[in-house]
Amino acid sequence: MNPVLVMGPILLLFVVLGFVTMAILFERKVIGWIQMRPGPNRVGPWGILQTVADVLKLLIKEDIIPSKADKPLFKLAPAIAFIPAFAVLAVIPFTESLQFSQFAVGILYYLAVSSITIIGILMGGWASNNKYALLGAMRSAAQMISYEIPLVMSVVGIILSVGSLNLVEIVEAQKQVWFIFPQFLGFAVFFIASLSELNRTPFDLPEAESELVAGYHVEYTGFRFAFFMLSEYVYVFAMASLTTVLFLGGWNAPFGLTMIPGIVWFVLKFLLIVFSLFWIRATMPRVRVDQLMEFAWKVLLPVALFNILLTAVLQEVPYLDFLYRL
Amino acid sequence: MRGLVKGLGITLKNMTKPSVTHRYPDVPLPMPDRFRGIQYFDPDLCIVCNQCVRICPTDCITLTGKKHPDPEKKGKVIDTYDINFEICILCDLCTEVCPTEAIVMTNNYELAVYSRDDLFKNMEWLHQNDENVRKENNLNKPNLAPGGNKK
Amino acid sequence: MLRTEEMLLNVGPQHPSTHGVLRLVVKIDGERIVEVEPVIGYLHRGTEKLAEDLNYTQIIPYTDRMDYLSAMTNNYALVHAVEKMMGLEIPERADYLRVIVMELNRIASHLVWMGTYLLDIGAMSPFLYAFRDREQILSLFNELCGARLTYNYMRVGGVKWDAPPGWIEKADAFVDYLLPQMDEYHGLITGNEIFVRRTKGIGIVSQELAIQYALSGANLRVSGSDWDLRKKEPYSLYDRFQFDVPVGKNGDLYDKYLCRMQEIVESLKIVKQAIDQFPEKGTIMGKVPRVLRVPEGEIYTGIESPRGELGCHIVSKGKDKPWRLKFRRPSFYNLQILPTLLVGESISNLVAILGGIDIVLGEVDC
Amino acid sequence: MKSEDEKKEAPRAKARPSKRPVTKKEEVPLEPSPKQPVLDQYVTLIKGAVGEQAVSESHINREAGHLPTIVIRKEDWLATARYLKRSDELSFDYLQSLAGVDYASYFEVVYVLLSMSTLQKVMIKVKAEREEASVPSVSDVWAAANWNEREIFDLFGIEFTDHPHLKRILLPDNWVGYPLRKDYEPLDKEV
Repeated sequence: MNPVLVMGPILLLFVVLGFVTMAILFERKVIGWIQMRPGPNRVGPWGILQTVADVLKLLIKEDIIPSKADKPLFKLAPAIAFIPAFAVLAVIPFTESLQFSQFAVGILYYLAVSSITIIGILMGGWASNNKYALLGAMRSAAQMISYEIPLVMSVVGIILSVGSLNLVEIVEAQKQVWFIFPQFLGFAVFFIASLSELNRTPFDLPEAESELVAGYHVEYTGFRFAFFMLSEYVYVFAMASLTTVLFLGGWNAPFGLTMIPGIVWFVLKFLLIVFSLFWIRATMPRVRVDQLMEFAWKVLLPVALFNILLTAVLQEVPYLDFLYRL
Repeated sequence: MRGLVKGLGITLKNMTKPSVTHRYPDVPLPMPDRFRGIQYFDPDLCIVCNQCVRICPTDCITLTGKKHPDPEKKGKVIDTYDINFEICILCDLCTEVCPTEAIVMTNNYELAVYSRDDLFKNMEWLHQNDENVRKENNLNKPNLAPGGNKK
Repeated sequence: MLRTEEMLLNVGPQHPSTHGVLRLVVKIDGERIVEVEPVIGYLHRGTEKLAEDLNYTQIIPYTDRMDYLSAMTNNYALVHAVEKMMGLEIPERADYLRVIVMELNRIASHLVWMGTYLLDIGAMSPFLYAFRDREQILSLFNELCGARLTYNYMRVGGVKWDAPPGWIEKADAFVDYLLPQMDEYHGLITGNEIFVRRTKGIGIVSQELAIQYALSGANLRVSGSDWDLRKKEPYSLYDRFQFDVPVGKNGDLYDKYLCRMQEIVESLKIVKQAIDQFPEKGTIMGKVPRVLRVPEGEIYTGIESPRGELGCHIVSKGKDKPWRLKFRRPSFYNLQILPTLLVGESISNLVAILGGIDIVLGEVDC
Repeated sequence: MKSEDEKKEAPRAKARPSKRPVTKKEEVPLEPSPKQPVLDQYVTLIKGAVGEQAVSESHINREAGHLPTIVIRKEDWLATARYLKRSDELSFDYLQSLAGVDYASYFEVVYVLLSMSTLQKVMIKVKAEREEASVPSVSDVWAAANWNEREIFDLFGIEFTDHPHLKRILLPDNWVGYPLRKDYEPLDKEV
């Protein structure tokens, strides 16, 4: 086994963990600035070591497993919640050279593996033998499943115009124009559905602290709880990079500025998406549970289907087909 | 959708504004002169008239007076003066009724202590607590509040 | 039909959105609330029993701690009742100071309500903006009477401290600052579609129900009746100011939000007019006997606190200590309607409806 | 009552004879209050609707802005309450305040009623004897009275007959005694 195959994923793991610590800090800083306060600045210069301190704290914390909890399930749940979050990164092409697999059905793999997390959440909710956790798990499972469908539907527009599920080909196809413009409806639905997949405001029902039901990870303490948080932020990394690849043209430079390397463009677009996630979290109130479900089925899904129809129709129109038949 | 976008615009605009928070532990927070912090007590002004004990809503002041040491002066001199800071609510009624301004509020608000017995402030402690004593007290206040202070 | 037995859930007393120590024993069937039984009394300090051993000046610090978000109106309720019983005359300057201070306190209290209400609905930032503005009011009070929350500022017959030099100009500057600031709140919240969907048409209180449960303040005005004690039974100097009373049409949570935001603007108008008419000279204490002996008799006077009608019922036997002192606490009356509002609602509306009533538990338990 | 309070009281009174005798309110016959006719009208209406014996006494409370005050007999209070609420020319539909008072020899429950339509106010008092005091509950006439009656029961021990859910509201259920009574012995002496 040549070393690159082994070292690559480990290196990616460290990059992702590094990103997660910086993302948590960056989120608290951004929300702090929006709320006209400096954000964490106590631990380390400008608060850089804040997340490290948090993780260390969680490590030291006592690892309580409720007595009547279903022990094997309870221990397994965080792992099942985290593994797909990381496994999904295998298929994301960061630049032409920097990618792990030329998977023919990249998107399908991504969307399929990412829905395994729901099982982990249900296990966590059920195993902790706590009525709040159970209600929270039910809610978040229902939410993630009902938003999975608009998420998938919104991507079909791109697949139609590119004609392949391979993420690398999708990025290649966006040399001239990024898919955010022709597929704007798809982008809107995708972005909103990804917000809900990540359980972020305005769809952060499960761990709505002011709500009665306090999330599926209410019984988890110490490092198991950290695992759930970790999987949430790795998903932010995965979802943001997928949005960049699908809609913002991966490593393609805008307006032909190709002297700056692709990775820099990728990171810039990626950070733009991550910033907008935090920005929305600081501004939006929370949607009610029944409104959330209704929104998914009655608004997002029809819009996504309409977007597919639009793409299919516009492919035939003579002038516009260069946008839609790549 | 328009309302959501407008809201986002406002939060972005606020992001650029400087932070309005105090850096309290690093930068000391100055309090206005009238701030009601822990009291300062001056034993020689006190004429042991018990007004403060009577007005205190939570009865946390206990004092004992003794005969004036040299015989020809009459009246009493304060012997012990304790304020029980477990139940003192810093309501400033005692300084209001004190005729001779023996007890006056200061602007110190760091009152946390490590053990409960430190909360029983005796006369010495109250006398040493003399930084940033409040300047505008009863006697030099134009409109006098009701209560015991004579002109 | 699938047999689903009801689940008993405890909301509080340790719960982030019960605005204090309130416990709701909620019987739910799935997501729908079947029955709610509020349990209060966790913050009962027996103020009314203590008051029977204290003279009137000593009770004032206790009134600060009833509705700790607007202590000035509590002070005024007690002091107003005693003055009316003794037939005391208050110097003009003291009365103007009282009106300015009470209206500023109403603004601060509504800002806290708006901030925590948005926090219940899920938006984090308005809370910080509301507290940023409220901070300026608190520092104004800090300069005036030495405390940020428990002011102990009013005395029977007047006020304790005169406005320090420059204070009136600072208050004026604050009014000019906050009026345009309200547009930022309206931009951030009023148009927000998610907020509107969370509050419009929910927790509707009909006028007849509101009167039946003797609600007061914004809870009553939201369902159509314009009952505001500052207009209906003017006390202090309120008959000298032009301001109107915001009245809601359909009594839902969105109307309560709009009503309270409009009340902030109205209070700003009052403070503005009070500052313009503020007399330059004048004492701040009327002629008051050194030991206050309230003549024998009984009185009930109500004033308009941010939460509703705050009444003070004094029975005096001619001594300097009240024989019986009873506070008519608006939050206690407003909370009474919660069970009837919640039956049949979903759980996620529970937090919004409870927040909409704007209760302070220090006042409910007294 | 706190015993050391009396001790504090005594030295003060001895140490400082009060300079001015307390001014006795001069007993000149006060001119009839403007609200007197209103009070008489209420009394006649109630007597007509409920019965002669319902109103035991009525006067004008001058300090409280000439508030007409009527003392109603305990037995007829429920009928009077219903009448006050439902009659169209009185229509007292807003229970502004409800307070319990312990006059050492008897209890008194004070209702302040307000009519939203005519903006008239009236203060109704219902007396109840000291031992197992009981007053008919008006919670089905004014829903606002429900919790208030529970509070008065909790702090005074006045039973409100056929109140839907008469239980302590502020104090814990296993609390012994009724604190707001004048003869209430606190369980633990002041610390």
